[in-house]
Amino acid sequence: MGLEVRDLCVERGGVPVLMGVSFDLPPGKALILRGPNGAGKTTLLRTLAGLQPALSGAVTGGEDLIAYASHSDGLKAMLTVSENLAFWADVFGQRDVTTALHAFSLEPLRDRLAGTLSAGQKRRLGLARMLVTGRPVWMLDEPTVSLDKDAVRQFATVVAGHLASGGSALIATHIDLGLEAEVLDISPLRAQPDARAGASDEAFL
Amino acid sequence: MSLWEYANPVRFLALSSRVLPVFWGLAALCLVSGLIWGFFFTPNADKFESTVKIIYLHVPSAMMAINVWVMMLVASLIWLVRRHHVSALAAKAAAPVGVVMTLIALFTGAIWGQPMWGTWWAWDPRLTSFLILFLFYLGYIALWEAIEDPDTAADLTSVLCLVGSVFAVLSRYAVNFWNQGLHQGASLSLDKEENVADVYYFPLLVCIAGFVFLFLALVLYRTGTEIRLRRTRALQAREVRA
Amino acid sequence: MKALLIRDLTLAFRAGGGFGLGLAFFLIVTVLVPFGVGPHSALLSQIAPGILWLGALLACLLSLDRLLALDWEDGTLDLLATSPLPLEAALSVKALAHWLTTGLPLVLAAPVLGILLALPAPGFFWLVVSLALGTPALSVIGTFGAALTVGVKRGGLLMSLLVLPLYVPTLIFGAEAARRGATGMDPATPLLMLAGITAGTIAIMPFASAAALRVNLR
Amino acid sequence: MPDLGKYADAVLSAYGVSSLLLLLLVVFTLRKGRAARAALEAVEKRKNPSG
Repeated sequence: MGLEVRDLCVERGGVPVLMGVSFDLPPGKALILRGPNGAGKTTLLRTLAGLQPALSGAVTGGEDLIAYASHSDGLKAMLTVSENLAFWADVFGQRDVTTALHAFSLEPLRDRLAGTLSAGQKRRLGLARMLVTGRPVWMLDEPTVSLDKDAVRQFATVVAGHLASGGSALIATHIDLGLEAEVLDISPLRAQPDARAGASDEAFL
Repeated sequence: MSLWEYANPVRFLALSSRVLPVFWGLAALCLVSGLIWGFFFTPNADKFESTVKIIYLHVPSAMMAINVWVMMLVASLIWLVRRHHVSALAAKAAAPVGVVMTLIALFTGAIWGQPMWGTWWAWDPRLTSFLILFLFYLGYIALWEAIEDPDTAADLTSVLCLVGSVFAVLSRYAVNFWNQGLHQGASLSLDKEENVADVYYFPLLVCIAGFVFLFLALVLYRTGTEIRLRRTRALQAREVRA
Repeated sequence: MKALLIRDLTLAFRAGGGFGLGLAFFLIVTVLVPFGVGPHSALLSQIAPGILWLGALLACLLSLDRLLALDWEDGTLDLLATSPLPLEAALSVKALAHWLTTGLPLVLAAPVLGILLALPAPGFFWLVVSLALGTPALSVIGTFGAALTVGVKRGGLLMSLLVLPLYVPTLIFGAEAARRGATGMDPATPLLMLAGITAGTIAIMPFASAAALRVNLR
Repeated sequence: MPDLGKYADAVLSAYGVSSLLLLLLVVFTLRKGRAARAALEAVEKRKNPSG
């Protein structure tokens, strides 16, 4: 079981970006994606989350199990913190939001409108959303942006708890979360400019 | 060697550079001879007097206005199903030709309507349908222009073309229901009785052939242009990554 | 699905949600018409059904650019697309929310504005019926336009250009039904056509909208 | 020149407007085509300086 990625090739704007991406993400494990800006971390995560098709390769064990968190949190400024969470909980067929509120110490803010939160608080709320999805495979794109030290530690604790309960996480980040996790550096997987991988633009080369 | 081989952009360019001169030549030949024949050597009609000569522009352009859209619909479907770039780019290349054909049909219709019906414009079902078709063309072109990523643009415009076709047909029926018009019946039909007299019929056929060849030449050439622009873009994208 | 509907309705009613803007626009357009064409009730009562239909259509159009653009900007659409909710269902629900916050108030306000335009007495009933039957189609078609242009910056004008031609059949049958009702003719045929268009668009357009949105999310 | 009678204006303007529109279409098509060719050649030259 777990997520298996074999020889995946992803494209962006008709050009292959990464080739030959292979890794396993068994339950209880975390994998950290590293690579310079523009290397294709976001593209890889979006492909794995099913937002865009891969050029080739296979992803197994991820169907309806992936919860994805992009750069933006999908929060509505005119809904309160608990309303925002309750909405996403309901969409994913869950009920309980108190655990998620507690995990990111959002209880004192629960009745504040999300629009009045600071950037860090918003981010915490966005990450708390992962807890109400009830899905085992987390995919997080730069989750620690605008978090302070305490919040980063809090986040690491939440991820550790998620792993301990049999979940897994794929995290694109530059900072050290203090998690026991394998690291996948994607910079060597970067597609060559003249690579032929079936990307849309190649018909014109 | 199947027809789909020409869906490869490079092969398409090679083929089109060979047949383009032929199409340009046929277009010029048919248009010039048909229009001269029609303009100088056909008699005035009883009811229409000399305005009957407008038929050589009005009927072919009106036919093309619709046929170009149908061609775009087919090309869009091919792109959505088989994802051949040439198909999507051909649809993009055809749209402005369709706009000009629709404009000519509308203009010549208005100029013809003035002496015949005593008005430049009437909300006759056919005129109205063409006006709506014109709006569909404009929307389609505007969507192509607005979206940067070419594949996204191709997908979205194809979906728009499909949906637009359904609504264009619906509009046609709606407009018919809304106002029964002044327009005479079809000028060309398989039913001989309804047809225009032979003396107008043959030059008209030549003019229609001319419009068809002109359309083919324009679309082939414009598709080639789109392919070159796409290739330039693709090469530049690789340059940036190199 | 219920959660999405409730959320969209809540957002519409909260500050900045834009509820009532469409209604106000409808009111203003109707009030401006007599200034444009003159105050003679004979003329006004003749054009009232058409003006009211056109005003309702424009008011619907006006509120469409908020339908998906806000959810696009804050990333909600990305997250919704990866949720268990099918995109087709999500877009149908959003179209329903749009109708409830824009179309339905227009239907209810139309008779009041009918008085301003000297709508003949038998016309009120048919105006409301035709608007009630037709405005859902406006919302569903509009959702398609919004899905097509969601990735375009300042796509509001482009969306109008795309959506307005698609509104033609609905407008023709809707206004025709209202006009026939107002002049004492039998409005059954256009009403049936209108109902057919609405049913057809509700059944089919969500798939086209979802296809367009998926392309934009790539 | 054929006798166009009282509708000469209508017929001539129909022909005039139509030819003008077609001519403009062809001219713009050719101009855009030339520009695209030139742009592509520039990029290809950069890619393979030898030819």
